[in-house]
Order: sequence, then structure tokens, then C-alpha cells
Amino acid sequence: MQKITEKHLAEKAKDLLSQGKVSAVLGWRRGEFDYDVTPALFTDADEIENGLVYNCFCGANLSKYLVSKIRAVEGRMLVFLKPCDTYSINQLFTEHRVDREKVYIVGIPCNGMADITKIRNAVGEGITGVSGDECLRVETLYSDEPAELCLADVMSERCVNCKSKKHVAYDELLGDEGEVLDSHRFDEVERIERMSPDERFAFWQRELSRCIRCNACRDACPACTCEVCVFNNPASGVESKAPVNEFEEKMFHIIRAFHVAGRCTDCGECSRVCPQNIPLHLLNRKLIKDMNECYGEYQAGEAVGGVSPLTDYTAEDGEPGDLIRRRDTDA
Amino acid sequence: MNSNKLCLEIIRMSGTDPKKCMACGKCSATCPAYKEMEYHPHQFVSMIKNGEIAPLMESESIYRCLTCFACVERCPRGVEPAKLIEATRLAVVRQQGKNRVTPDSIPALLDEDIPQQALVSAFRKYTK
Amino acid sequence: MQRIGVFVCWCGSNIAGTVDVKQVAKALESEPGVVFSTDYQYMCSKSGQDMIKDAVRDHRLTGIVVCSCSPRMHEATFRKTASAAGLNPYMVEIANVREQCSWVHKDIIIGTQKAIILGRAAVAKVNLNAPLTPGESPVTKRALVIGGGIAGIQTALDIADAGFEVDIVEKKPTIGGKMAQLDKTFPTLDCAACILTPKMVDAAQHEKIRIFSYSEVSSVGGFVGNFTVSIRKKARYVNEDICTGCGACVDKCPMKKVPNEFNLGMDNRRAIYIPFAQAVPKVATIDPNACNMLKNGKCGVCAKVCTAGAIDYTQKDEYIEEKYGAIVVATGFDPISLDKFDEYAYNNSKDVITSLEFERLTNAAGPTQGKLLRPSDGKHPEKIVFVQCVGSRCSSCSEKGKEYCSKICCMYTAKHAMLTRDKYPDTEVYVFYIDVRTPGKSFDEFYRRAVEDYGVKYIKGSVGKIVPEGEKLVVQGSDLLNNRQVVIDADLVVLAAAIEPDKSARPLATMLTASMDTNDFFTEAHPKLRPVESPTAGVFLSGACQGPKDIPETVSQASAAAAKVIGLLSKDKLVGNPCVASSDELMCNGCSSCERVCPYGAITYEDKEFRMPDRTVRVRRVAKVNPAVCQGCGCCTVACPSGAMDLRGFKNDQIMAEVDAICK
Amino acid sequence: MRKCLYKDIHKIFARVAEKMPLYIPAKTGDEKAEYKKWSEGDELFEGLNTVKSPKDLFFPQSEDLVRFKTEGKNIEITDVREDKGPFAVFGVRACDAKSFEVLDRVFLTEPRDSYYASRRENATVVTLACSRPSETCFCKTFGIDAGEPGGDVSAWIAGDDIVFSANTEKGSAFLDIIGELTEECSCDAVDREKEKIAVIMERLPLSDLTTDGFGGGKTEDLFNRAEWAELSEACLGCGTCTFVCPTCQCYDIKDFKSGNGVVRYRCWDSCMYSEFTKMAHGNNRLTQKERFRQRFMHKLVYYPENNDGLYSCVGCGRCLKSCPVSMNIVKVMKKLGGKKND
Amino acid sequence: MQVNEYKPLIVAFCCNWCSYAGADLAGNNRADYPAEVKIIRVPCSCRVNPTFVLKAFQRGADGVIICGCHPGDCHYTSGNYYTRRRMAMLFSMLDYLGIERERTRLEWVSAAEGAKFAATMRDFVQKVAALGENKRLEDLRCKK
Repeated sequence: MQKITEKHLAEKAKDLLSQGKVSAVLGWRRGEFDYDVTPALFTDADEIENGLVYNCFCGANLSKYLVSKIRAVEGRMLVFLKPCDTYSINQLFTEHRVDREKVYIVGIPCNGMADITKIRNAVGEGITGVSGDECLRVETLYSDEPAELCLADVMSERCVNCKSKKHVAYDELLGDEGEVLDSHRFDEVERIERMSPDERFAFWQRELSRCIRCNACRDACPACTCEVCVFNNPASGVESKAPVNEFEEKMFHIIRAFHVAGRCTDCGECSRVCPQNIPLHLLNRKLIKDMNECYGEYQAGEAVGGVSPLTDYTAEDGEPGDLIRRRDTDA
Repeated sequence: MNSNKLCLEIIRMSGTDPKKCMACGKCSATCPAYKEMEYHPHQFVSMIKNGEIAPLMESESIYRCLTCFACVERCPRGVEPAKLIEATRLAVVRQQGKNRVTPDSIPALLDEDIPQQALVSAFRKYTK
Repeated sequence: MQRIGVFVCWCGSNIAGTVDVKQVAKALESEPGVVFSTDYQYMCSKSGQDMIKDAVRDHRLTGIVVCSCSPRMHEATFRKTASAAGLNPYMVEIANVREQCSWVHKDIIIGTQKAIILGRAAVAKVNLNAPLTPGESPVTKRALVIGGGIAGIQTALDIADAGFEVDIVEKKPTIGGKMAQLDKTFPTLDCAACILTPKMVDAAQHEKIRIFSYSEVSSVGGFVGNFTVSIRKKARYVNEDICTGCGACVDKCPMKKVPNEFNLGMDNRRAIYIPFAQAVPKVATIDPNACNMLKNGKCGVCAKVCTAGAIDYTQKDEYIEEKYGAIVVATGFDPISLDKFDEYAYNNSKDVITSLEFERLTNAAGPTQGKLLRPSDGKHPEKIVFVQCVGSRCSSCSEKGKEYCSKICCMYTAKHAMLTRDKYPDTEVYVFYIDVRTPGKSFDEFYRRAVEDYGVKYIKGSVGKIVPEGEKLVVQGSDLLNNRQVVIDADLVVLAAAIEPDKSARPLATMLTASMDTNDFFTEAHPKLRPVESPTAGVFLSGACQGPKDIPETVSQASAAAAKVIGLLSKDKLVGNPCVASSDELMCNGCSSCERVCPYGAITYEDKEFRMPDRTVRVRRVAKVNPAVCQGCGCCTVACPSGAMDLRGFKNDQIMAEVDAICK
Repeated sequence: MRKCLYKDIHKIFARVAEKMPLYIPAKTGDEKAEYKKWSEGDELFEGLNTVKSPKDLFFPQSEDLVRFKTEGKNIEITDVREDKGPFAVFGVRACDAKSFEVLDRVFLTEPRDSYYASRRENATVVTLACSRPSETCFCKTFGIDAGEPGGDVSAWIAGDDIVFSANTEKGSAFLDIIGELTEECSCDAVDREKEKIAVIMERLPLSDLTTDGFGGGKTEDLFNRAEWAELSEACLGCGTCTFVCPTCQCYDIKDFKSGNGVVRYRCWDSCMYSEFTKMAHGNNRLTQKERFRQRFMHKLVYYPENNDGLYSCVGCGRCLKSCPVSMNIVKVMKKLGGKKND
Repeated sequence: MQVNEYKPLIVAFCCNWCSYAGADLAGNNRADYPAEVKIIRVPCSCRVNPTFVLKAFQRGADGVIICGCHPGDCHYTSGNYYTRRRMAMLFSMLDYLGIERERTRLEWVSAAEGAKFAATMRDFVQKVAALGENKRLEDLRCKK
């Protein structure tokens, strides 16, 4: 298998730009440190040569940027998408938020993204350099010897349970196609389900009480592309800028989970960007798991078009009580 | 195990649902071993549905079924009678000392017309 | 800020018995927005209504709350009162303090408390009410009937008789549909042609009816009262207006070996043909796939022999755009394909036929002039086996059969069996059945006659396989009542194939945004109460396109659909329900969630230009609700993630204000 | 100066907590820390930065101001401020201590914010010098000495000891409280620690970052720079940077209809939000570029212009760690600093 | 009921065509049910946004019940099917967050089922009363 590095990405981008097939490239730009890469739009070859980066810190899902960035560009925009990002873009196509014709998708492989917080916890403060891919060499201010970390040990939570290495949308693929994985991604949800109601309540109370309502989860979420979010709209009745109390904390996250239900591709951006490390993806996954169990397997963004479980029904659907009761008997 | 419980177990093992049967009789209509069988495929379905398992288990019919699956293929309701018959046979074979074929009985069965493979598969199928 | 008047009704002692109405009126007086509050014995009486009118005038009320009986009882009454007083009728809200309060609670303190809370909720809602005006749309007083079988013909005749213009679109060269192919009809055994062809002629001659034969609907736009339909008239290469239907061209056409679809391919027709003698319109049609002239420009015989000069090889498909107020779907049914049922040997033997083929075989105008002869060798069959439920009630084989009961097979099989025995008493007739289903007037008696008077042998069981052996067909079946397997050497086997909706129904449903069930039958607006209407307003259902039906049922449904159409077309304007959904296009994402859940297809999308705050222009896809089509369920409002979609009369803020008031 | 064994720090906490509520940075989950009210068993988080800064203690994310209660058509107004009385906060870093000065200039100049003022007056701030700064630290850029953390009491961890030095009267009072748990000491150990810190500060990757090109009077140089477009292009418009920032002080006053009245409260707002300072005519900053620019212009130009050259960034590095797309003030300063628009 | 007994506050969303009519019929038949139940009329159960349910709890409701036409009987053909899916997901989510599952319910009540309406309400009030006050989804600002 050919190993795909940022060199390949840069070559591909410059190639397509020079051929005039695309007029801009959406990728990741090198930062101050090795780990602080930023999504960026490139329009010339030099910038790409110097700035474009692809490493295990390119977690940011670029698909959402297309909703706004694509308007600024004449012609097609090249976007580099990791397998899980391609699900998001498909969902955006389905919802007519991005015009397929204006996007040129280059699928790139992903071996899992690192979580800098986990690295920091492992090696301490003062990280001055991170290199390598499967095995990471971490240099710090306070140690002469670089620390060696296995990517698997410091992987983002969402990548630990990667659902798919397969690109579901692309115009071109760099590297080999992967497969949909049996991710065990619902294990954690099941663990919470098995708790007693009091334990569950305490668990979520503890997690959600840390919320500072910075809206990073919402603003990074590729399903949250509303023109006006209900939480910003005073007329909606739920508008609020602060997690004023426990109720507000829950309300925000329940409603957000609902608004993306059936549309959430489980890309995990919400949890990645949370400055408080709240496992927000466990709310979305719960809904995905429930919908899968009750209404048949459904993966949002697997294909363009079609109906999602909440915009569909059958006469034989179970009653709300059945679902909860069934879980009780299972437990 | 009482007969009702056994029936439920057989249904579970077969993975079928005899309640889906609409009594059209197509299984028996299509069965090539019909004349060899005391109980016919449709009777297996209706008797197991009704919890009457003992006569079926005692009957030679379970060994007369060719497992050709014609009834499974033809059944318009997806009841799959052959799977019920198979499950009944398994239930019998699983009982202590109910192996249909023993190594000792093989020589007597040897016959030029019988393919060896048939004996091997019969041995596999009819023993625990 | 509203100026709200509160009117608490005593309903005699019905309310006043367990609710302290004075206290309720007093308590509500201090609610925000309330400027006047009173009580009265009977608010719905004339003097009660006058009291409301006076208060509107004297206190310059902008909203009214009536604490009375259920809104299902008198909401309309008080809305009219408000209207008469110059208020918008939708500025009225009812607090149901009788059914929900005085009648169910015995304690006056509890009853009064609850009445106050219900009143408060109504006041909170009125504070947010806005005047609503129902949309009006004109009605094009013409109807389109899609499908020219007995269903379509009957519907068209009934509508036309009421004085409205009707167009029938039929995809075949003639109207008449399946019924035209039948021989006799159960349970009375009158000849199908004798009762159908007069109706076909009536339709053709009716001054209000136009028939577009050999035509198909190619697109549908608009909504109830205002549909725009494009009809594709396929080129038949014969000028319909000139052709006299004399048949000279047919006689002379050298292409003689074209399978005759009217006789299900059991005989041949020419490349230019008239489907059958009583065809309407009785004009010739050239089959472009068979005609040498059209295929390679060689022949031209028909043009030479046509004295009227009606042949036109250069004819092209023609598109006609018409406006209609109502559309009736009467696309009918077809027997399913039996290709996948290997066990019946349908593809292996000419003597295994479907029931519809049997109809043609016994029809005097059929390939054998009504003589029952085997298709393979033309011999008279002595043993005939009928097999019922072929592909019906088939839950495990959705790829080849249908899960539902086709409903008509039991009866026509009994008919076929009986007629065979009647005409050819020497014939042995067997019928394999699973159940004989004969609910219907004189139906069971009919079936019993087949058994008792005509000696048809009914065998409870199924056929497992049919194997052609020499001239015979070996039919192996089960006889469940006698617990035995039977083998019959038959000469002819007739399969009662399941019926399914016509293949053209699915694309048509998409055009009409009418919903279908999983079997592609059209869905009714309500299975019991609105069985001839589609959930899509202005689209009606006639005949077997809605589900398997026999002729009497089809005709009654056809007339019922006509009655609904007449009801619609007799209106000059459609006054909508103003409580409909509407989308705030500034907030709409255009994501299509609302469209997917709308049962009425009331939501469409358009690309709209928005001038952004930074003065750039952005084109965005936004939802549009057609108020004439929306029925106001509000499903879309919940599907909408951005909250752009709201329901007038039951707006989000109104409902939340009610919640607030109740929980206060 | 007074010292005690660092391992006995919990005794100090216990003693202080007897007198007044004490807030210390403590872990909230596996990975993150927050200022929280100390109770027995809570351990001091030794890392540097809590996710949110200690500004929460003076200027909480949301606080109720006043309550209106309607009864019929009457309105009753109640002041619902909570007066918590004296409290102490321990473990504040030099950068965060400096941030209080930034906030004070906003809230304590006329019109004085009485809610904030009361908390400031009641608080004793005990700071702690940084011996292991993070690679994201750049307080030196703003002239902050991590070795001289300030506040009412400065503290250093020097060898096995923790050393306290009072800077104010409140500080002295604090040292009195813990007096018997500590002993008098010289400043030698502290001086050695300060030297060590100074060496580390030089080694930090961002130690060469300067404020050249920023400060009061630079509006015209910077406002129309083309680079803003690129800098802001990845910004999601979330409020993470503002909410973790120790100096961001913008807030919104909102009314919450509770069903039986109205609670008027204020809560943090973020200039990154599209609804920020939205007025009847709409919004004056129309795109994310303008909102993004506002935040950094405010920190690096407008604020120093109005506050004697004091920058409203203290180099704590929180935004460097929290931004979902890793865009931050350092990148802005490196891109725009020292250059002129030409 | 005794005077001092804890009285929960119940918000009932009823669809106009079936359940609201069912409640009317309960009234017509003088079928007693607790006064703690307060009905809000909606055109169809599918009009009920999960937000309304949460809002009701915020405002102080102790239980929320949604009533609609029986599956297959929806006046709008399919509204209640969507309701069923939405509420199944909402209730499961609330349960997941450790909020008492007995506080929410979805019931199908036809226009003919006045007695069922009353019995359902009696049962629901009793179950919610047994749980006591809603503490896990309360907003203290909304308390009196």
C-alpha cells in the first residue's frame, strides 16, 4: 500500500490548480507548533508548498467550510476529505447545503488523529515538537529525551472507535480504499445504558455541568449549518448565551442532539472541539443507536438523498415505551 | 421437556415461524418424498404450531425427508417446512442414544448404487 | 399589546355548577392584555353573542377569549360573532371549561382553579394571535381523468353529466381497459362488452368529454383547483379526425405477424390496426415498431388504400398543455408477470395460461372465436386445472409475488370453471384453492352453484409443480382435506395470477406528489372516511389503482370519486384553511426535511436571491408552502431544524405561551 | 517571607477555609482543571492553566441582577445579587493576576460595576509563580514576570517548600491566618527559583514574540490589513477563545421570562458571535472577518490606547490550547506584527 | 383525594381530531380524572416539538403526556407515525440522561375513547405523583 503524505496532497493540489480544474484548495495549514494546524484555503502553488500540511493533527472536518467558503470561489474547490469527513459532505449534498458540482473531492486516507490533550497528559507541559505517524516522538522543554508514544494510545476518542475507513464520496482517491469497520462505537453508550437511572443522571450532570456554552460543538458540527440557529434566535423560545443552570445545560444539548438526529454522521467533531472534553458524541450516538435498533440500520451521509429515520416511518414502528422496556429486559 | 416447550425449542432452532402458515399445502404439493412420509411437510408445520411434537419425533418421516428444500423454495409465506423437519430430527438425535446411524451399521448399508458421499453425509446428519 | 375581552359562560348550570364563573372572570381580568371580563348564562345565545359584539365596540377589543364548552362545539360560532363585530375571526380562542373542567371535576374550588388556568392559557395565546386570512384560489372547472378503463369512463361520465368538462387520457389506442378484454362478468354473467361498450360510446359522444387516446400525462404542475398538465399525444401516424375506421388499411397491411396485445399475444394483428371492433375512438393506429414504412421507408400500402387520406407517416408526438381543477387517477391494474414462478411451467408450455388469457380464449371476439381450444394444438381440452392465489398472499416472495389478496380471483375462477362446465359438460374441471373468498352480494351463491350445479371439483390445497409430459400437463398438488398428494394429467392449466397496479402509476404518483403504499397502490386521504381522495388535495382515486377491486366496486368508487370532483368543481373559489404552515425564508436552510414529512406535497423549493448584510447577493434554496395544499398538521414545523417553519394559528410561541400559562 | 513544606499545603487550605471560602484550581475530570471551592480532599492542580480563567470568581459567566415579578398588572422588583463576603483564591498565575488589572480598568472606573467591585474587594488573591510554563505561554511578551506573580500574596514553590510573601494589607491578613502553620524564611530560595524561571522563560518557543507594531495609535496601520481575511478564514465564530480568556470582559444583559416574572441576568458575550452587539438596524460587524478583527484589535490596539498602553492580553495561552481550529492571537501577532501596510 | 396529597402538574398535548375529542367525550360522560391535567390543543400530535416537552418541564410541569390518533387513523394520514418516532427518541434520550421515564408518555386515544382518556390520565397522574416533584429537569428560576 502506498503511503500517502502531505507531499502527495500538495502535488495533487498543485496539479489540479495548474490544470485549471479547481480554483482553490481547502486543506490544513501549518501552525506555530506541530499540532496546531488550521483549516485554510489555498489558491497558489507556493502557499501550498510551504503551508499545506497533513499529519495526525488534521482532525478538523473540512466539509462544513464548503457551505460558506464555496460562495467566495469561482469554479470548483478542491477539498481534502478523510473517510469520516466524506459522510458529512454527502449529508450536506443531501440537504442541498453544498452544490456537488462546485466541489472536487480528493479522498485521503486516515490512520486516526491524535488528541493533543492526551499527549499532554502523557508527557506533561512544554511540548515543542511532535513527529512521526504510527509512533510519535514528542519533544518537551523539560526533558532532554523525546518521549515515544504510540498513536493508538493518544488517539482521539472518535478515532478509537473509527466507523469507517471508506470514502463514500470523492472525485479522486489518494491511496487505497478502506472499509467500513465494526467500530464498537456503541459500547460506551451501552455502558451508560446499563447504569442505574441515578448513575446516569449523575454521569451527565457531571459532564454537562462543565459546559461553558462556547458553542464550539455547534459551530464545528457539519450538520449544524442553520442560517439562524434556534439558540441565537430570540423568537425560538430557547435562545440563550450561557449555561445559566443545570436545566439550560441539558436543554441545549438535548435539543442540539435532536436537531441533528438522523443527520448526524457521527464524525465526532463536537467532542473533539469541546474545550471541556465533554463526550458530546455519546448523545448523538445514543440517538443513532436507538434509530438503528428501532428503525433499521441507517448511516447518515452514506449516500446522497433518501430519507432519514425521523423523516420516515412504518406502520409497524414500536411505541416509545417498547424501546425502553426492551432495554430493561436486555439489561 | 414438555411437548410445548420442545415445540418452542424446535421453532427457535429452525429459525422459522409456523404461525405464518396459511395452510395452502404447497409444501406437500411440491414434496418429492410425499409418499414415503407418514407425516407430510404441511403436517409438520401445523402440528408443531399446535404443540403436537411426540408423533413427529417417533415417526420415520423425519428420516424420509430428503432435505431437498423444495418446500422451502416454494412456500409462499416463508415458513420453510424443511427447516422445521430438520430441527425435529435434530431434537431426536440430540436425545441420549438416539443416533440414527452407528459405525457398525454402515457395512450393512453398503451398496454399489449408493454414492459413498451419501453415506458420509447421512452419518454426519443423523448422529450427534 | 392586545386588548382582550374575556367572556365566561355559565352554560346554565353546566359550567356554573362546579365552576365559580364570577371568580374566573375576576381572576382573568388582571391577566396581561385583558381589558374587559364578564360572565353570562349562555354565551352562545343571541344575547350572549350580542354582548360580545357590544364589548368589542365599547372596549375596542382586539382579541376574545371565551371560557365555555369545547371549541369543537362553538369555536365556529364565536368566530362568526367576532367577524360580525369587525374582528378577525382568528382572534378568538376558547378555554374549554365545560368538557375539561366542570363536567369532570366535582369540587368547585378545584374546578374554579383549573378554569382560571385554562382561561389564562387562552389569554396567553390570544396575546400572540395574529389576524389570519384564508387564502382564496380560483377553480378551473375542468377535470382530468387519467386512465380510460371502466373506472375512468364512469368517473368521466358522472362528472360530465354534472355539466363539467372532462378530459380522459388513455395510453392505449382505445379506451375500455381490462373490462373490454373480459368475456362474461360475475356474478350475473352478462357479457362484458354488452355493458361496457355503450358506456364507451356515451363517453365518446358526450359533448363535455374529450378523449385523448394513445396519450400519456408527461408532467403535472400546480395544485388543487389549478393544475397544469402536459399531455403527450403519441404519434399514431393516422389523422384521427379524418379516419373513418373502415379498416381497409388493416386488411391490406402486409405485416401480418405482429403479436396482438389485445388477445395477449395469442394471435396476430397487422402493423396498422384497430384493437377491436368496438374500439373508441375507432381509428387505426400504426405500430412504429412493426411498420416497414416507418422503419425503412418501404411499403406505404395503407396510405394508398386509405380513401380518406388519413395516413400520415410524418406525424410527431404532440404535447398539449391543459388546465384542470381536479385530477382523477384511474390507472387500473395488470396481472403480474409469472416469469419467476418456474413451478407452474408458464414459460414452458403454451397450455399453461393466465386467467386473462382464458377470458380471451372464451370470448367470441377472441383468437378462437370463443371456442375453448388449447393454444398449443387447438384441441379441445378435456381436463382443466385452475390454480388460485398464484403470486397472491405471498409474503416470502416479494420479488415475484404480492403479499396481499388480489380479491377478484376466487370469483372469476368460479366463473371460468362454471362457464366451462356449462359449455362443455364433458370437461373435467379442478380448482386448487387455499381459501375461497366470496364476500359480496350473490357471490357465495355463485361459487356454490359452480360446485353444486356444475360439478366443478374444488380441491383444498396448492399445486406444487406442473410438468409438461407429451401432450399432457402433469399437475402435482396437495389435497389437504384428504391428506394426500394428487397428480392430475391436465390438458390445460389456468393460473389466477395476482394483480398489481399498472406500471405507469408510480411515475404518475411522483408527478402528482400523491403517495403510494409499498405495493404501488395509491394511498387514500383516510382509509375509512376519505377512501376516494388522495392525501394530495385535488387528486382523486378511482378503481383498482387504489387497491384490487371487482367491477361493481370499481364503478361505485368511480362514481364516488366523481361526486367528490363535482363538489370541488362546483365551487368558484377555494377558501383555504388559514392555519397553514409558513416558512421564514430568512431562516430556511432549504434542507428538504419539511418536504420529506409533508403528507400533501405542499412544500416546494425555489432558489431565491438574498441581499446579505455585507451587500453581497447570495442565492439560496428556500422552502415555499402552498397554502392551498397545506392542511395544517404541523409535522414540518418539528422536522425543521432551524425553526424557520411555523404553523399559523398554532405557532411555536403561542403553544409555549400556553405551556407557560399552565405551569405558572 | 514565610514558608511551609509544600506537602503540607492542604493544612494551609484547611486553615483558610475555616475563615472564608477558598478557591483553588482542581481537576474536574481526567484531563481538565477548573477553579473550585476547596473542600477536604481536593488537591491543587499543579498544571498551569485551568480551562476557564479565575475571572469567573469576580465576573461569573452568568449572574442574576434583578428580578421582576408580575402579579396581575403590578410589577415588583427585587435585587437578587448575592453578597458572598470575603473569600480567597489560591494558585493564581502571574498572567491571570495581571488579567485582574485589565478587568479592573473596565469594571472599576466610573460607572463602577458594583457587582464586580464587591467581589474584588472581598477577595484575597494568592498567586503562585510558574516553574514549568507551557510551550503556549507568552506572558513575557506583555512584560509579565512569571516569577513575580503579584496579587495580595505571592507564592513560590521552592525546593520542598512553598514560600509566601504578602504584597498588600489583605495579603498580610492572609499570612496571619496561616501564620502558625508557617515559619519566617529568607528570600534566597525564592531568588534561586526566580532565576530558574527566568531561564526557562527564555527557552520558551514563543519567547521572541513582541508587541512591535501594536499598541495605541496603530488602528490605521492595522485595520485595513489584507491579512485579516486569511487569518479569520478558518474561524468558526464560536466563543471558545473569549470564554477561556482571562481578560475578555464583554457581557450581555438578558431577560429570562420565568413564567411568573422576569429574571434579568447578565452573561458573558463573545465578539465572535454574529449576534454580538446586534442592534435594531442589524449588526455592525457583518462578516466573521470583522468580528475576528475586532477581538484582536481590541486586545492589541484599542484597549492599550485607552489604558495607558496596557494590553488586554496576558499571554496565558488558553486560547492557543482551546481553539477548535487552532487560530489564535499569537498567529495574528506574528502575521501582522512589525510590518506596515504598504 | 386527600387535601394535602402531593399534586403533580401535568401538561397534556392532545391532537384536535382524536384525543381532544376523546377528552371532550370524557367530559360528556362525566368521566372523572384529576384536575392536575391541563390540556393544550394541537392540530396533530406531530405538531408537538420536543422543545415544548422540555419547556413544560422547565416551567414546572411534573409530567408531560402526548395524545394522538391511533396509528393508521391520523387525520393527516401519517402525522402520528412521525410523532411515534420522535417521541420514542426523545423519551429514550431523557431516560439516557437519567430522567425518570414515567414523567413522559405517548398514548393513542381515539375520539370514541372518552373512558380511556380518563383512565389514562388517572393512571399517568398517579404514576407521576409517585415520583414526586420534578427535580431532574427543573429550572429554579421558574419556581415561585
